[in-house]
Amino acid sequence: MDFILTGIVFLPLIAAIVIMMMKVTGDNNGKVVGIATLASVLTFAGAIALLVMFDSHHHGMQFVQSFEWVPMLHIHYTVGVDGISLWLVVLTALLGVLAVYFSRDQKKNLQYFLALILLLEGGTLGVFVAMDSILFYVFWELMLVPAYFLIGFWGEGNKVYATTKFVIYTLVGSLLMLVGIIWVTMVHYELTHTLTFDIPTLLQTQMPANIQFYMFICFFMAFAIKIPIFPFHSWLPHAYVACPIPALILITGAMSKAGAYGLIRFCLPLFPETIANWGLWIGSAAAGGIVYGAWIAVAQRDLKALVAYSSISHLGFIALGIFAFNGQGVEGSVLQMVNHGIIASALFIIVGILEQRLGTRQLDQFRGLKKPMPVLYAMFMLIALAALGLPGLNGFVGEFLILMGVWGSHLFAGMAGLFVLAAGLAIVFASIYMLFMFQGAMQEPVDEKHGSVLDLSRREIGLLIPACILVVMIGLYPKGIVDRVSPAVDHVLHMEKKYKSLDAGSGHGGGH
Amino acid sequence: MGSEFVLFISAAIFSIGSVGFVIRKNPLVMFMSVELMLNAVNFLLIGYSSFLNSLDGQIFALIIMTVAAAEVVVGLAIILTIFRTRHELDVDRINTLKG
Amino acid sequence: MYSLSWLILLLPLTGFLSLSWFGKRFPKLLGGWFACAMVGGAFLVTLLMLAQLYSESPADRLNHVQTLYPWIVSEGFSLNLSILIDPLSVFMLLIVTGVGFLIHVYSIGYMHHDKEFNRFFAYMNLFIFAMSVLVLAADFFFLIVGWALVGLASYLLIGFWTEKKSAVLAARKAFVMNVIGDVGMLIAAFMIFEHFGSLNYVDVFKAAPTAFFPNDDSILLITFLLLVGAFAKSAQIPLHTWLPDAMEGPTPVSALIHAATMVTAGVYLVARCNALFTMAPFTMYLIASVGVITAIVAGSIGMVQYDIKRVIAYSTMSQIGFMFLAVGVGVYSVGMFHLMTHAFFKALLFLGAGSVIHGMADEQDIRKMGGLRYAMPITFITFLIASLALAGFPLTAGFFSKEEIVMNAYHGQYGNFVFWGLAVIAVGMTGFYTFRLFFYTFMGKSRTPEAKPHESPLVMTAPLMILAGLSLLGGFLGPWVHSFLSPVFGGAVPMHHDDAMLEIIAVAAAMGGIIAAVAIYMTGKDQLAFAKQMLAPIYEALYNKYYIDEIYDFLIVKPVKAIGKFMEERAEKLGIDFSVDEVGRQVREVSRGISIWQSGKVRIYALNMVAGMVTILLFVIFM
Amino acid sequence: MMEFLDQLWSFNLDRETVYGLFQQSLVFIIGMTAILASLGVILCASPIYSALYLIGNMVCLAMLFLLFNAEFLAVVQVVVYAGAVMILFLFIIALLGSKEEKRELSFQNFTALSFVGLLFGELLMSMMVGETKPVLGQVTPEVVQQVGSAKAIGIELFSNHIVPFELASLLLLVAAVGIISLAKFSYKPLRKRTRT
Repeated sequence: MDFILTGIVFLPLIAAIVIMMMKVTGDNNGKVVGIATLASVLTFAGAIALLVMFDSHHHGMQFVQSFEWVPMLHIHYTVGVDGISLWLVVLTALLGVLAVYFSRDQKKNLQYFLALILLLEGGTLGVFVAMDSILFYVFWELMLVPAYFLIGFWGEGNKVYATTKFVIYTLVGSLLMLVGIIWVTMVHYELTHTLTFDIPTLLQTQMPANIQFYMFICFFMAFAIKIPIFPFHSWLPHAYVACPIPALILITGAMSKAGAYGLIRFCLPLFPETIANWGLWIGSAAAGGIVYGAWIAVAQRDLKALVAYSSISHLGFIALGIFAFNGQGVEGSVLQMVNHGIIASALFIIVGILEQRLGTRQLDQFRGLKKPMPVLYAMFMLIALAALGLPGLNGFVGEFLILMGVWGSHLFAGMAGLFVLAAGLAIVFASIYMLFMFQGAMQEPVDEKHGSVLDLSRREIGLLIPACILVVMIGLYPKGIVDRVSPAVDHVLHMEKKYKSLDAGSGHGGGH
Repeated sequence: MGSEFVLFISAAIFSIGSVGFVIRKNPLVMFMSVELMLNAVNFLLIGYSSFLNSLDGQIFALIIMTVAAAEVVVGLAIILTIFRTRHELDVDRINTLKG
Repeated sequence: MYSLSWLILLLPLTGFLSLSWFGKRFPKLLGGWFACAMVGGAFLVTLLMLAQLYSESPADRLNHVQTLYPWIVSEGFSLNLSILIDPLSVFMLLIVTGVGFLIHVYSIGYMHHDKEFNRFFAYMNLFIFAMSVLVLAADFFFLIVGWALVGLASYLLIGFWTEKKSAVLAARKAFVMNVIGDVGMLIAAFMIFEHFGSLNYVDVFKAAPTAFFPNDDSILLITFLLLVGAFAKSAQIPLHTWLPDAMEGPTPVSALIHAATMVTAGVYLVARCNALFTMAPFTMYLIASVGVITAIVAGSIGMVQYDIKRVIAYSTMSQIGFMFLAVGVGVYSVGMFHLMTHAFFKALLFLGAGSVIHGMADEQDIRKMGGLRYAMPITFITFLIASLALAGFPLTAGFFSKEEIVMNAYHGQYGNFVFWGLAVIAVGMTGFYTFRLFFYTFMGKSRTPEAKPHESPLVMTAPLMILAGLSLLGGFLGPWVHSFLSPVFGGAVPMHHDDAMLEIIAVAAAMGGIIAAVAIYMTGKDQLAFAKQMLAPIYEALYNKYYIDEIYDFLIVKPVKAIGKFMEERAEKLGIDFSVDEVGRQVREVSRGISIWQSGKVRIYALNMVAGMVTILLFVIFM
Repeated sequence: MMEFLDQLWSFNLDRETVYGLFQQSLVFIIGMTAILASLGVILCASPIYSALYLIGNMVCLAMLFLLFNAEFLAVVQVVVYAGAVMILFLFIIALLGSKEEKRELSFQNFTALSFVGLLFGELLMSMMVGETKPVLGQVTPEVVQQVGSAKAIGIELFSNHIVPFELASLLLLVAAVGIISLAKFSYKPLRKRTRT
């Protein structure tokens, strides 16, 4: 089953290319939608198969497939998953199905829209499975291209500004990352005189202390902008508000996780010393972002902007957990990535449905939709409760683990209480804005003009049901997820350094 | 009276050519200046080919002539096209590339 | 047998799930009776547990932990989904499911006309489930889960009438206030984990006496943070403002959640964590002080309100203040005893009020009632019994429990004269506002002659009668409660203090309150107007609940909104966003500056080329 | 120069010396003429004179080529350059009309002159590098005399330099295609387009 990862990644990409090549006349989009749906569903089936076959006791890479890509530079095409990326792959595949399913209502140029959605899905999956740093970089950039067009062509409002800002901002980071990748490879080359871009090998290299900080900055900037960590978030509200909802499902659910994934994959094992020195500051930024996003969300009236700012807050939780640099924090972050992927995408779907029905997203334009839309009421309530971190649902599990990690973190000693307090404040704010959103939209007497709005169709229920089920399931039994994550996280946090530099002091080994 | 003089003549013609290219506004004359520069180089190649008992210089000169011919032909065609569209030949006013 | 205890959780959960999924397909009354059956079943299972506990010796009754499945395993941290059966949890569950069952039955009559009958019962079952989780939790994590789930149920039920704006706002307020409490408890849980390496009650309480010195910083902080949760849930000052607003929900909800069970969870928490609180005497003083202050403040506000449910709500706050006073001075089982009697008579009072509201066609203002004793005899009698019990009339349930509290406020481990004096004043207030309410509602002549009050159906009055019986006789259960709970509290049984003087003063205070109410409200209007006039400024302050809502609005709500707006407009748009854009703009400006070189003039390009050649040649020649 | 004067002074004139003297003075005279002609190219206001001076310059260079034993290239220079290419120039000038150009000494021209002066100085400096170690080839003038200039070049071209030669032919082909495509399509006048 070596080819399964390759299949998962390339199925959407190939389908995207096929769709782009197809000649579609008029409104006859049936075949296009069919191919896109088929590709995304097959991808998801592959991801489920992956989940079933995954060996949860093994910390290393599984399903590895590798062959030479650029022999001259020793660049390989290598893919593999471990416990951290496994769930992100499954999540992305699921969101891909939802996004394709939801994009059918796109009126404008459906063919290319679907193709780009699939491209985005494939790129994101590629990032999660790539085990060669150059391949990782290629997929990383591949994610950006469809996102650029999706926001720029199909967006709304100030879309060109939003997409330009998004792309340039992200690109600045990712170019720095390219520098970092090459730098790490060169350091490894100097130590061992073998040129390799293989991530597991590179991670076992001890980076010289004097340059570690700069290398860390190279990687960190890319990931911090992608997540985004406060104060690098300024592209997010614009991009999210402008982005069409189906694309947003993937962008918020999967793409923003790529940054956090990169932090865990590269930064934690490569630069433990730098993180030990600077983790407190980054943690402060993340904690600040948690409060900041939540506080601004309280003042929002536009549903999309509200969810966007709440995302900043929730993504801050993820970053905080990662830089807690201990088992609970990182595992909680991985769990919270999955949770946020589910919850935020479901919230955006709800916002999209409301906008389709009512033609507006401003909270003061409508109210009392419970009466015409009882099914949406129930689902919205469940998702909103999960988003505000109600114990018993999934959001809380992640937040609990993260905050527990933060509380026990050695890096945050002294400040941990303050961070947790800030997070607590954000949880209170989350309940305020989520209830404000939910109650403002669904409760109170309904307006005359919205009295006969249609409730969810079967298709829309189908879109929200997976999220509802997962929200409850993960809340009830998080062990299923955490068990697969924790060996890998443990491995990442206690990475053995095989290749040590000279100034590290311990022995003059390392192949001379 | 050997290679120094060849160098001198070549350098002089080359410099004159480059002055012509920079200070003249008529694209035709600018082209002629380019031809001057090319010829200067050709002369240098041939002279040294003779001093060093090698035919390589001559071969290069021959190829440079080919290139020059092609360049002149294309260049003149472009000048002609520009003239057809703009009805003037002042290179200073052909500045669509201005940033 | 203990393994059956899962049924206590499972039955209400089944009720909730089936009613919320298939709610529309259930015939109306069937749904209600189904929900009742679920709660009744849970009650029966609880009785079974009680019997099981009785089959063991008192010392063996502790720490029966039932584990369902491992919930999470992380680095150095693992949690099981498990429940704890011991006398305290069974005692609390008996109240929750027993009173809950009666209120469920009552609701069938009360909610009969509501369109969303089944949804109501689904939420009610959810509440019972959540409360059972809270009570049965075997570790702090599931305590928090239950803690938040009851908050959710409370939120759903307060805002049950979603088309009523005030209800929606009240629900949100309640939820947010409770989340503040949750966060406090969350942090407390982290600290507990940090110090004990576990969240299990069994481990933590066993280790607590040796882990700290009394009044250690960390134990004070832990207990204080736990208290934040307890105060928020139990509506103690300063986190009390949600409770009066919560009366926007249906009356059975107020009876079940905001009188009998959920709001007393704070008391339960303190009793449950007695091993921790014992180590922190300072916190105990804080509990007792807050309790007694709340008792006074809430009682004084309750004296002047006109909404029948709000009066009872303030009375609830006041009574919970008494309970906190009891646990604060160190007599946990007395607090639990008052919790039980309070559950009986306060549920009865609310249900009676509900019956009145039902009979008066949803009228809640007591100024528009009066003379209902003829129209609603059963309600009248039961309401009278409840009022007597609440006021602490001798030999009713409330008399015994309250008398013990007042006595212990002086004689208890942390008791002193101030607590006792304030408690006595609060007792007096209790008598006054209870009978003021009673007189307004049932005595005199009807103030709205057009109203046609009628007695409620049997399905509503039957629970009233049962609760009335319990309110009358429940006080005699005191010794049983103390001995049953004593293993949980380290084997301590509260001593009986023979101090006739204090007892007489307390009873006299209660009687004084009642007599004052009689004097003002039964003898004509002049006294009322006179009293109002004399005490106008105080009256204003009381009527406006000491302006606490307004102060909070000014100090917290408005600044939060303003800062949010400020951050959005200044920090976000003009700060971060602008600076990022400015970087881009500056880059563009610089390139525009550089683009002078890109003049589009061929000759200048050529010149640049020449210059380049010159430079390179210079380099070649001179280097 | 000193050598020449020395020999003149000693009247030690044999046939080779006179021949060498003659050749050197020819190189000198023709080279100077070429420089003057090239000056004429850039200094004449009217392009038609420039073109004529350029022809002169090229013919001079062709004569110099002859003096350096490159008969074939000299012929090519005259036929292709001075002939075909310059005819092309003259055609274009005739087609576009020769407009006289104002001469001015603007800042730009001054800068250009100073830079080029510098460049010229630098080029002259390369003469002072002095004796380098030449890598002499086998193709002495005698060898060329034997086979003939054209044939020698042909052999060289088709043996050692076949790739550049083919590439040059490709270049000519591309140029031809380019010109055809330029000539084929008509263009709208640019003036009507508004600048954005």
